[in-house]
Amino acid sequence: STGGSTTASAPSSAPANGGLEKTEIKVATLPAIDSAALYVAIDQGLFEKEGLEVTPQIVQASPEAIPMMLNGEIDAMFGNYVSMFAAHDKGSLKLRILAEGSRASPDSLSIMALPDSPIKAPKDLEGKTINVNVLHNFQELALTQVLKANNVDPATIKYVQVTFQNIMPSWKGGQIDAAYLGEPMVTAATASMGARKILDPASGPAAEFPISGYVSTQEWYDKNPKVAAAFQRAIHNAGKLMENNREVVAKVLPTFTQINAATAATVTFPYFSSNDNPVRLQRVADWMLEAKWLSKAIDVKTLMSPTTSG
Amino acid sequence: MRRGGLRTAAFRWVVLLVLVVVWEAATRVAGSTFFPPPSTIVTRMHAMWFSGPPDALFLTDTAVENILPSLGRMAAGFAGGALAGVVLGLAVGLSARAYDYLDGVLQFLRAIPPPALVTVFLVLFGFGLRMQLAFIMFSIVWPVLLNTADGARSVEPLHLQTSQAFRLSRAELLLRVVVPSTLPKMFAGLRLALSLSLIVMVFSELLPGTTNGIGFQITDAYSTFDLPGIWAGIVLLGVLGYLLNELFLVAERRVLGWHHAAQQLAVP
Amino acid sequence: MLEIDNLSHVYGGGSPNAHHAIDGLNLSVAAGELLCIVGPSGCGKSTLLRSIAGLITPTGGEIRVEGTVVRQTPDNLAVVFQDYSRSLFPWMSVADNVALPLRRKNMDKRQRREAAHEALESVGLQDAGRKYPFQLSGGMQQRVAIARALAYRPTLMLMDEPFGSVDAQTREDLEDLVLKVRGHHQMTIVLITHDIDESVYVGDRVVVLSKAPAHVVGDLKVELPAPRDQISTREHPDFVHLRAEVGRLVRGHATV
Amino acid sequence: MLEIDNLSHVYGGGSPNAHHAIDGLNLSVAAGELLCIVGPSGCGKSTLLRSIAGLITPTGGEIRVEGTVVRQTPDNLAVVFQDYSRSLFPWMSVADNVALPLRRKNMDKRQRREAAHEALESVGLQDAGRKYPFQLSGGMQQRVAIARALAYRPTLMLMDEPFGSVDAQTREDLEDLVLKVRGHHQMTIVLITHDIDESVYVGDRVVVLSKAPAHVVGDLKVELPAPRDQISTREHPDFVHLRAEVGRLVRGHATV
Amino acid sequence: MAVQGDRREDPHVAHHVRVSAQTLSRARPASTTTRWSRRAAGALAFAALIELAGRTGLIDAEFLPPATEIVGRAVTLLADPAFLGHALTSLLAWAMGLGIAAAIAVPLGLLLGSVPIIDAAMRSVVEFLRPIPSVALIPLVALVIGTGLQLRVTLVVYASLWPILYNTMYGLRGVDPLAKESLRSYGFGPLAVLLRVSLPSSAPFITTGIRLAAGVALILTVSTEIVAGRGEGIGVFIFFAGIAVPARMADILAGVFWVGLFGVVVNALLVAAERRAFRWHHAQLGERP
Ligand SMILES: Nc1ncnc2c1ncn2[C@@H]1O[C@H](COP(=O)(O)OP(=O)(O)OP(=O)(O)O)[C@@H](O)[C@H]1O
Ligand SMILES: Nc1ncnc2c1ncn2[C@@H]1O[C@H](COP(=O)(O)OP(=O)(O)OP(=O)(O)O)[C@@H](O)[C@H]1O
Ligand SMILES: [Mg+2]
Ligand SMILES: [Mg+2]
Repeated sequence: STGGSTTASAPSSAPANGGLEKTEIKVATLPAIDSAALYVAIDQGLFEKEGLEVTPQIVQASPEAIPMMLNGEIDAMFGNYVSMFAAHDKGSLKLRILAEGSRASPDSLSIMALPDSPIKAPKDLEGKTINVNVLHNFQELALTQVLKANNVDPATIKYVQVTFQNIMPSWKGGQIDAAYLGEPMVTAATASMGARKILDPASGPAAEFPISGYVSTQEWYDKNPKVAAAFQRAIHNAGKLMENNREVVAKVLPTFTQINAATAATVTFPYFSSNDNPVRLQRVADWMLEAKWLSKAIDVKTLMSPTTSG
Repeated sequence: MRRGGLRTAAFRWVVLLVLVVVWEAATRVAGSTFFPPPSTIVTRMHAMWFSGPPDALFLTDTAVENILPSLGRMAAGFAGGALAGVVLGLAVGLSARAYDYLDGVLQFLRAIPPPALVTVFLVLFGFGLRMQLAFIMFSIVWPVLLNTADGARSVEPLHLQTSQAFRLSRAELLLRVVVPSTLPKMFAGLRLALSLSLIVMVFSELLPGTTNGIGFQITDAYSTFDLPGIWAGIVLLGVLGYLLNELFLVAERRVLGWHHAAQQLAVP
Repeated sequence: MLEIDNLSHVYGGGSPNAHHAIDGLNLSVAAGELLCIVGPSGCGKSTLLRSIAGLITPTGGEIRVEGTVVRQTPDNLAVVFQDYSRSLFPWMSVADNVALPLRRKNMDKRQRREAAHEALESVGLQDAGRKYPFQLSGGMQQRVAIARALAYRPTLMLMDEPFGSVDAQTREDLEDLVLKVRGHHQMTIVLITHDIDESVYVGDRVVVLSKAPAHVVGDLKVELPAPRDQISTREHPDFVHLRAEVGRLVRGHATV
Repeated sequence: MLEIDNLSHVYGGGSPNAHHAIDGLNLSVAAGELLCIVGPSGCGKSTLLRSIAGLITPTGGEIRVEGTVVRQTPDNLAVVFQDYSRSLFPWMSVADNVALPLRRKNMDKRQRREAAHEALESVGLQDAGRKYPFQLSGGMQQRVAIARALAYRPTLMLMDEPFGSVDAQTREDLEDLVLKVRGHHQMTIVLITHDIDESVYVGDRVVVLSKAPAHVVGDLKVELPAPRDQISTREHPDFVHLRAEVGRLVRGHATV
Repeated sequence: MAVQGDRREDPHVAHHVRVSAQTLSRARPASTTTRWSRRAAGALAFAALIELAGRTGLIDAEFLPPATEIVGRAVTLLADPAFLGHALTSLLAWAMGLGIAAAIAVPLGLLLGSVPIIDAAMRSVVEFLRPIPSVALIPLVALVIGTGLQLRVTLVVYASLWPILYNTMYGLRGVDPLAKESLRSYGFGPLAVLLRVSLPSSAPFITTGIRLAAGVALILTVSTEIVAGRGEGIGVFIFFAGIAVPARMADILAGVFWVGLFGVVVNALLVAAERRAFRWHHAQLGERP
């Protein structure tokens, strides 16, 4: 739990700058609800308490942040596990998971159909076209498991990659049969279009499916173990804070996403992790291996640090 | 002449070979995962696309399912865009009236970044091929259009006067005088458009609803950070671009033979 | 056939370096006549020719061809431009260059080709049909331009220093060719030349222009016996007299 | 000054429509001499001139200027091209066109401008300096090209039908100008012309070329009294005789 | 036969022929007011088309709002300092990219177009590089030189290099050989011929390349911002408008409107500059200077 022997060990609430390798770090985040913990931690002074000054850098998709991390422009990033594991598997990146971020909560993801659509039940999805943000990513991974559990043949589903802003026109235009939506679109589609939920892709086997986390390179971690620990604590503490307190989340959302205060008050949040759990993360890696997205198994535990918050 | 041509071709290949060797050495020394050595890339390309059965010309299924549709899209988009560019360019270049009416709108459209219009394209054309073709055409039409218009505007005045004096019909004037003298510039535009169509083809395969293509493979590799995969795509595009360009130059030499011959008068 | 009334032309009108090229020029040419125009360099001869061909709109006065005012190029007109090499189309073979205007006539492809070949033959270029203009010498290019006009068989032919770049012998042959063609096909010809002997030899009439702005300073009827002949005509006392007369008129308006 | 040894040139060598333009041509020109070349259209005169200027590499033989073999353009050489209008730069004013080559000389800007003005004046274009080439008549453009060459004061001047587009009076004046300049500045001049009278009038020697492939078929020394004079020289019995002689030689090789 | 004969007599056909020849020789240019009113008419027609498409429901107005709404939004954006900040950042990247591209491409084009040995050596390399899409380069460029302004500028340079390069090379090829020979005959070396003849004579064509590149640079600036922009830029503005739920199409298109308008203005300025610099070219072609 503590690093050096001569410097004072860092207890759960270390004094500012106590033995940290560096105090200013930059973290790439996405303009999506999932990254809220980082903003809450900043907003609530949790990083400050650890002696850290964290500057978020919003990127448009997580693969973009990888080169930034590799060339030292940023220290860590918020990225989805599927992409990160794939990059790790390809050897482009020696991954280190600093802290778990978000997990799917019930109704935060949803397969939806328009009111007049013939799709009424999961079984009707067979042979249909469904959008995903990026092909071969966590959306497909989770849905495949859930479909299997619902006796639907996942192989019959046709996935098409549709960027965020084009989901609505494609859906209304009949280019996709059912929409794979995340928040805040689930709420919006239900309210404004009367869309029906067909299936929750994060239920059953994929319940609480881990989506994204805060990661760095192994090299960075080796150089900055104390910063890493302090960072993890702040994120976990933010997670705890957010568990029963919607307001702290709703307050920060408009600052880094395009979600206004009114929407922020009504959307379904994902779970924000307040501790790290290698077991649930291992599920992601295993399913990826099953889908042949990985060339070899990944032992997720070796990429994670023990939880020091508590 | 001919021997000189052969020698330059050989020289070009030698230069290329040297550069590849340097690249191989440099990447091996650097050892960055972001810059795999060319041998790795070629191995990957071979495994991915060119290790198929002989009766499929050694193309793998992946190649057939991705490279061919891409090339088809590119060819169709190029043909459409080039045609539109030539026709519009001639119209704008020849008729002051057409120029006045269209100039503003065309310049406006030319400046628009296509990625910002994806939604509009989607609504207009729907998913898939139609949208992709529209996207490619919209992007490549401009160099052809501008260069053609420029060429049509700068036809040697005495050629026009000669045609007018002999009362050539409008069609003859266009076909036999204006177009030939515009050709050199038109070809500059077409050559730009050709390589551009390859690029935009990749862009178009990022569009909603794409399920195959070289560009699709590159993005797929990108999203999983498969560097050799990205590089394989890049190199494939480079090779395709090179081949297309050579093809184009052959066509150009046929069509613009008179031009080149007349230009060779001057000792270089 | 051709009437020019009080023609004047100003280049770059309104601008400080406007140039008054033609001023109050009157002229009329009868059908079938061969009119030669001589005048100092830069006086406005080519400008006059361009106006007749409807290629520029003169700033004043009126030109009528066969009774109708020239606004656009009149029908059945052919021009041999002074800048012959630029008036040939570099992307076409010589034969195609000659055959091109014939598309306006009711001729099929074979007829066009034959007419082009014949015209090229008449200017001594029977072997050059497949070459491109840039492969020809200056004088050969000029003859291609002449062949193109001849093949067209216009009713009005305008020639701007058409024999300037050919050798003496060829020049004489071409002069005779023009005379012959004129006789056969009832052409009206306006020919600009700097060669005073030539103007008298081929012309039915020689008009001398003043230096810029051009107007007519002399209009001489040439009444030499037909058919003209390079040796005997040039020895004719009237020829010698006329040539001296034209020479005097031109010299009175020289430029250097 | 200039020696040409067994020169030959083939265009498009190897290809089926190769053209043998010059064949075994020998010629030598003394320093300060004014050599006129006449020959049928398309025989290879311009090709010869281009070879002397080092603009094309002849396929056979050798050319020496002041003893050194011509591989590139020799120093202190000026050319007046047959296709004068294309040899002027359309983006420059007339004065700039004339002044441009002077950059090769040790002259400052003012000197260049003065030299250009003087040269333009000598060809009767003192008022045209600020115009652009396209604003000039054909003959004026030709005179600009001559002025450009004159202003340069070359030791060897090559002129390809330099007076083809100017009127008779101006032509005579320009002939005299060339004679005068040659006397003043010790130029060697090679002048191609189709005008036989002219060749005899200005030349110290007249060389007649055969039709293609060109070689020398006549080489006549002109021994007329200096200074030449447009009236008296042309009346001189030797002139009349020489001119007839050249005429006969040329006619023996005509094209039509 | 009869048909052909009729055709020749048909006054209507003849009239058309005349008109076209007249237009080509530009004997009667329209007045400036006429020309501007035509431009305005063209633009209005285009706007009306969009307006109608939205109003009549031909296209879902949610995804293509009527022109009036777009322009209205565009105007209000002008008062938004955040938007102006975005615009300024993009402008900077555009200007830098285009400037650098021109500074590289013109000399390179002159070199490739006039020295055959260099052309031979570089040709294959150039042709291999040319078709590589900038999107594919983003991660690599980002890794080597970092993100931020330098990433955008690099990609803009990379993409807008080619139109200038190609047009320079093709422009050089079109130079009248006799013009070059003229200068050479006065003993000028290859460099002087290049600078004094080839460059000015192909300049109009090179500037067309620059005009093309100006458009490409603009597109690349904004596109790169949309795909991989951080911080500021019109593309970032557009990206964020796109990920809102529902997408703020009016914002996106208002951004597009300003980009397009900027393109029109830049083009008009470049054309005006061309006309000034190459008066000889246009005057010679019979256009009014
Ligand atoms: N680039 C070329 N390619 C092929 N043939 C050529 C080329 N240039 C000239 N010729 C041929 O070479 C011959 C000589 O041409 P050149 O221009 O030297 O003639 P010339 O004596 O100057 O004639 P002119 O008095 O008509 O100007 C001509 O028959 C011409 O067709
Ligand atoms: N486009 C133009 N713009 C301005 N001035 C011009 C233009 N074209 C011709 N000029 C001027 O008009 C005058 C007459 O030119 P034109 O070409 O008619 O002369 P020309 O009699 O044919 O002379 P030449 O015998 O030398 O060919 C000249 O002084 C010339 O400078
Ligand atoms: Mg003239
Ligand atoms: Mg010649």
